[in-house]
Amino acid sequence: MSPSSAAPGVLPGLRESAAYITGLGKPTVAAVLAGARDRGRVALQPRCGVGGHAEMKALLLALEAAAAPDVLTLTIDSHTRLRRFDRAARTLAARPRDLNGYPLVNHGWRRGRELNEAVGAPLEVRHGSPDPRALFDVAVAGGITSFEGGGISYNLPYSKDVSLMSSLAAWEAVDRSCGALADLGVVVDRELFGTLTAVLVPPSISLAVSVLEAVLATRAGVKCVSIAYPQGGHLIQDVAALEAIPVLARNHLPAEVQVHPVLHEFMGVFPRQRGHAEDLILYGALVARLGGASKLITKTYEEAAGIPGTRANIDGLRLAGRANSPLLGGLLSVDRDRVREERGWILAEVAEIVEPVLARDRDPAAAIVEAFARGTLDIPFSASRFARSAIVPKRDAEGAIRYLSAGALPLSRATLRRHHELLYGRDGSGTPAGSPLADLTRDINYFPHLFGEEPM
Amino acid sequence: MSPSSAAPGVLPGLRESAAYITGLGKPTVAAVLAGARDRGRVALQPRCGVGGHAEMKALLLALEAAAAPDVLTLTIDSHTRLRRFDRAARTLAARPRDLNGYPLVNHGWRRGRELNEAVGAPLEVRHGSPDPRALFDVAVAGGITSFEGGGISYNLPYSKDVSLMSSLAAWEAVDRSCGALADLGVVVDRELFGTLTAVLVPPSISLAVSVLEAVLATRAGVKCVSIAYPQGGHLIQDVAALEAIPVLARNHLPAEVQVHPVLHEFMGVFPRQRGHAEDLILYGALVARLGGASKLITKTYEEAAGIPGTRANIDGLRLAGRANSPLLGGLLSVDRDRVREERGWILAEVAEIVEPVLARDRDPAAAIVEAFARGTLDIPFSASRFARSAIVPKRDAEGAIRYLSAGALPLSRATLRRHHELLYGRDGSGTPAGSPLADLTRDINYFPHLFGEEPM
Amino acid sequence: MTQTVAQPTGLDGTAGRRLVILGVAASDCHVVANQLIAYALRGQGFEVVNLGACTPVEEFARAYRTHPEAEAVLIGSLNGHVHEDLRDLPEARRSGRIGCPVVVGGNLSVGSVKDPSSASRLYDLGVDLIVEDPDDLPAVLDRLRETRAEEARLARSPVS
Amino acid sequence: MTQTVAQPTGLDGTAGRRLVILGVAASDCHVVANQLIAYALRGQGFEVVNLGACTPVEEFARAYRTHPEAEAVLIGSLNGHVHEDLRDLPEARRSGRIGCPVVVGGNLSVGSVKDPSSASRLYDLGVDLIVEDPDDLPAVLDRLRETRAEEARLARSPVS
Ligand code: B12
Ligand code: B12
Repeated sequence: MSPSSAAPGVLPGLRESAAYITGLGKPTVAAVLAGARDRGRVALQPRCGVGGHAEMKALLLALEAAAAPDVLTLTIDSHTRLRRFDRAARTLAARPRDLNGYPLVNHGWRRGRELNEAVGAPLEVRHGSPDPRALFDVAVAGGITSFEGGGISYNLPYSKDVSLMSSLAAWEAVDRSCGALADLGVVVDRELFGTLTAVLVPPSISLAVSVLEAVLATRAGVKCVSIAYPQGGHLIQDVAALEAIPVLARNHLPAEVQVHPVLHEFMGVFPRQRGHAEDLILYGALVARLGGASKLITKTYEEAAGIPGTRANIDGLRLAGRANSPLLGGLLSVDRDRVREERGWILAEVAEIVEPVLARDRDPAAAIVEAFARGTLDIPFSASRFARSAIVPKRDAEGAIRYLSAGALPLSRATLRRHHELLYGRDGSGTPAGSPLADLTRDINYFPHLFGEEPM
Repeated sequence: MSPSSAAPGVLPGLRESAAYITGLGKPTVAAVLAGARDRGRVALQPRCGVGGHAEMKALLLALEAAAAPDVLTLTIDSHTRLRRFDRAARTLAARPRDLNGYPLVNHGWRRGRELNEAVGAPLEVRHGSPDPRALFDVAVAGGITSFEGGGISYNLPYSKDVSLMSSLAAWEAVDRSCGALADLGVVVDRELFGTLTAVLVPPSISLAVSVLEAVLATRAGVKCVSIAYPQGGHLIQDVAALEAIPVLARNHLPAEVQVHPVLHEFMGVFPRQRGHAEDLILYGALVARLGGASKLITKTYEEAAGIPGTRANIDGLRLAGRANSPLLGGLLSVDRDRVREERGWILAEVAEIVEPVLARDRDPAAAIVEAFARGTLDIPFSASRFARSAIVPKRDAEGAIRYLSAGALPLSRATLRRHHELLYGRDGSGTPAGSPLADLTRDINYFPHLFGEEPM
Repeated sequence: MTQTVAQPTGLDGTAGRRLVILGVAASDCHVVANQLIAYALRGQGFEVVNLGACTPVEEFARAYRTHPEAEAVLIGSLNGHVHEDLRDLPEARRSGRIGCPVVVGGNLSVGSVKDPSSASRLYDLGVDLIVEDPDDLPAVLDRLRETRAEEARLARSPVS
Repeated sequence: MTQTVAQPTGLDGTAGRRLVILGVAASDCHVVANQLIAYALRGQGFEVVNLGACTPVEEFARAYRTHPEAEAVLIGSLNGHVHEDLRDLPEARRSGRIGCPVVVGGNLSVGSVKDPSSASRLYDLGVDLIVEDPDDLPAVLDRLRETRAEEARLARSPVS
């Protein structure tokens, strides 16, 4: 991959951008997250991106006016994600509403600044680009202080044939720029997309990938890392996974780096009926609070249908905001013993997965590439040829996500035995009756099914 | 008080009304409540009432379409409540929007039926009439199967100089009609307004008044009683009060009568900011679930400002509806030991208050009149001259509502000592510092204050 | 409502007895503010004839007949019905049956979006002042008394 | 997606090998449905050349060149970009580089309120069929094959 030729306009240098950001007169995302953590609040952030510039500005203004999220988003369109800037340009010119996000590279950094200056909340760019260098440069020039993704998490779920080697190299460049910006006094938050393919992702896979990306990022100079975990739907498991994040940070990352647990409200197949979707939105938000997340990325009751309208987005934020209610202290709780046990297992699994890759004498990027090739690192439902997707996840009787097959992951016998027992019972009596495809489909449609919605 | 001369139109007889209701093809409120209780759901109901008939119909249709409450309401305007039918007629003719509710008597029973037939949910009339006979007759003729109030609870908070004797007599007539309707196969739900004056009402006052009204109602033939308790704001106290209701029903009411605990979302001074109000709305709804309420009457984020618009009412219902989420089982809980202890105290207080009145050889209505005259029954902030309002309520350090002074209530020494200790600490160290007026005002403004809202 | 420290309020050094008539409008039973206002004004040295909830204009007029020295009639209304409830006020003012200033406070229209014409409609009915915060009442009453004293002086002196 | 019991699907009693080309549109990485559909069709006896995520029209055309016996090209699109992603389809159809029916399924416009013109725009681009439920695919493929066989027969017989 070569640097973009399509990115229009001459970009200001890092130093100029850093000065611009410092002078912007609003907090960085990192500062907002630190503030939320200190006050015991969950910061809220919507996804939002539309094609047209005026429409994007109006959307941000409307969201801020009605729901005052702590962080605002520019969600980037799919063409831009894949560096198909000419396609983005064509749709933008012909039918901007046909874009599923804001083509920031095409709009250019001046418009990024305009958006930034229009609202009080700092902005994050959320995308899904295996090679985000052009996008990152425009984002930083636009004064944006948080950038989502990583060389694994924005490759394997988001593209088919970009090699891990090249995506890791591209992201290393981004992370080095973050380091340089930190030296200039601007800490860019780097949110790692532990959500991956979003569907039935076992917590230890999500966290292992994030740990590896965090190690790479902090070695490259990143000073603020948000580790995003996707709500799976099982209370104990989700709280345990969130709580594992600070422990993993202590074990693997330099002490001076800020690390924030982030929850993505359920990222798999959403129920279609509004009330059901709202139940799930509130549930996710409460899980974020119980798990000690610094930030929550919200969903909307239109999730199953398509990119949400402004109203639905506002309503989703407002509903999720209830998780910060001071009135719920006495009535929210979770079985802490079970959380502790589950967290212990999650941490053990993550260690089993990442430790071989992080072995002292190896280049971690090369080790990652090799591990994915051999399947000792893997993700389910990979879009990319560079992961095997030999993992088969399955929900246990309580709905927690387990490994039906762990592929070639280097999990211990004890770990594998536990997953087997949780799925089949100690005596194998819980063996599921349906066909593998039917079982998997039901697990994917877990929430619509739980709410008794008709299958699609 | 004489029967209304202003109630227009000739009313159908009870038998005709009963036949109409049976043929309406929708469940009665009593059936809806029984269904909710059986399914472990909290049924939801908004308050709603506007002056114009077309507007009222549109409001009901909009609420049903967007939020599908289990029960719908006709909230009656203040003139009608006080039998000032001519005033209601004049405002209705000149400026219907100046009415704070639906003047059902003026509109007449045929329009009541029209409203009833327009929506799928059964209707309740919510008002505040010391003498509701004319209103009740029109309501029943309109096919309405739930009627709120009682001879105490719709007198003392709602009028200044209607004697308790006459209001109890008027309500006895209503309750006897309910008995007659039950004989004709139509069970009318009678919701007792334990909310009273809504501001700092000690639970044992609310429940004692409801027990007395329930005893009178069931003796007169009522077969379904909803005992409404107003959320006070303290989790343990509110859950305990709701849980006390079935116990009180067992102790005081015939076994064949259906008794439903109902929670009124916080009825005192509401916070003004939307997010704060929404926190309180959700909190109330969760308390209803935890306390096992069959029904919840919802509030809106416009409560502090004025009668809510349709949108706010819908949003309030939707938010409260989350309390029925199947996803919250694992994370909602309340300290059951503390609830049990608090419930024990509440039950003891209620017994101390009601037992002298219900002593075997007395006419309960006469005993009630006499007790209020002597102050052995009493409510805070009475609008009526027929209660002394010598009770001074106060919130303890946790926010629970206690008796600073119990006036002439026949509470035991143990009860009074407990309240004193809860307010002042065992050693008196917790003595509040402010002036009585400042303290009281702060307690009244508890929620705006808790949320850090500027005093009005 | 926040508390201000109670101050004995005297005008021009004259301390004397100061009386107000207080009540809630005819169709309205909201008495919490009413009771707090009565308590506060008494604490500030006023004599308060509190007619409480559900007080028709006629009842205010009767109270004024008994207490013609009243500095003001203070009427609260929360339920949105203030205009209909004060429908008989113009007549009571015209006939002198309420001969002192009338002050109104509370929630002065139906609905969460307040009616901007509410105030002018009240002034048209003969209301002298609309006061939002009860804490302002002592100062308001001082001002009203001052104005009336001034008017009386002007009426007495033949200048101009 | 619910499962139907896998049935060996043969037309006119002829059992033979049945092949489809499957993939997700060019800008789109959603592969869960894609992988489930491939699995299900294979279970139902189809040979599936699954090109997976992010497949440009050109790549479908190349697959068709390798597999001219393909009964259909099945394209999924979830991200709303189907029209731009199939922009090169008319040319590929015209030139015969995709010579079999093209079936599209998924979420076919951007936004929660679906664009009613989406389907006609797709037909204009040379899409033959839009299918909602993947479970319908075997029946749809049977029908398409029947129609093509019929057309071939008609083309061969000189009866006009
Ligand atoms: C408690 C309450 C009740 C209690 C009252 C008990 C009692 N006897 O006092 C009960 C439950 C019985 C009740 C009944 C009704 N209520 Co109510 N009630 C409230 C509530 C929750 C609090 C009022 C209160 O006590 N506040 C505390 C006191 C200290 O403050 P305040 O009354 O708000 O007054 C402040 C100012 O207005 C001002 N002020 C008040 N009076 C005066 C007088 C003067 C002279 C001055 C200068 C200032 C002043 O000073 C106070 C302090 O800042 C309010 C909503 C809220 N605020 O959260 C609704 C509210 C006032 N009620 C309302 C209504 C409509 C009713 C009903 C008519 C029922 C209905 N249709 O919904 C009935 C009344 C029937 C009747 N005949 O009038 C509406 C008024 C709507 C509007 N104007 O658009 C409100 C706003 C609720 C709502 N959003 O619908 N209510
Ligand atoms: C999981 C998921 C992801 C995962 C995908 C992982 C992966 N590699 O597969 C991740 C998180 C990476 C992701 C990313 C994005 N996503 Co996404 N995602 C979803 C989600 C939650 C579930 C999709 C899914 O897997 N469903 C399960 C499978 C089995 O069903 P399905 O895909 O819905 O398909 C059904 C039908 O459409 C049909 N079908 C599908 N394909 C085909 C093909 C044929 C031939 C036929 C006949 C039928 C058919 O059959 C299926 C069963 O009924 C949906 C929302 C939802 N449904 O809840 C959003 C959703 C599809 N995503 C959406 C978007 C926009 C994106 C992004 C572009 C980000 C953005 N701008 O918001 C990026 C993709 C970037 C890119 N390059 O395209 C939107 C699409 C919006 C629209 N059309 O208006 C949705 C609806 C979410 C939303 N409301 O915004 N997503």
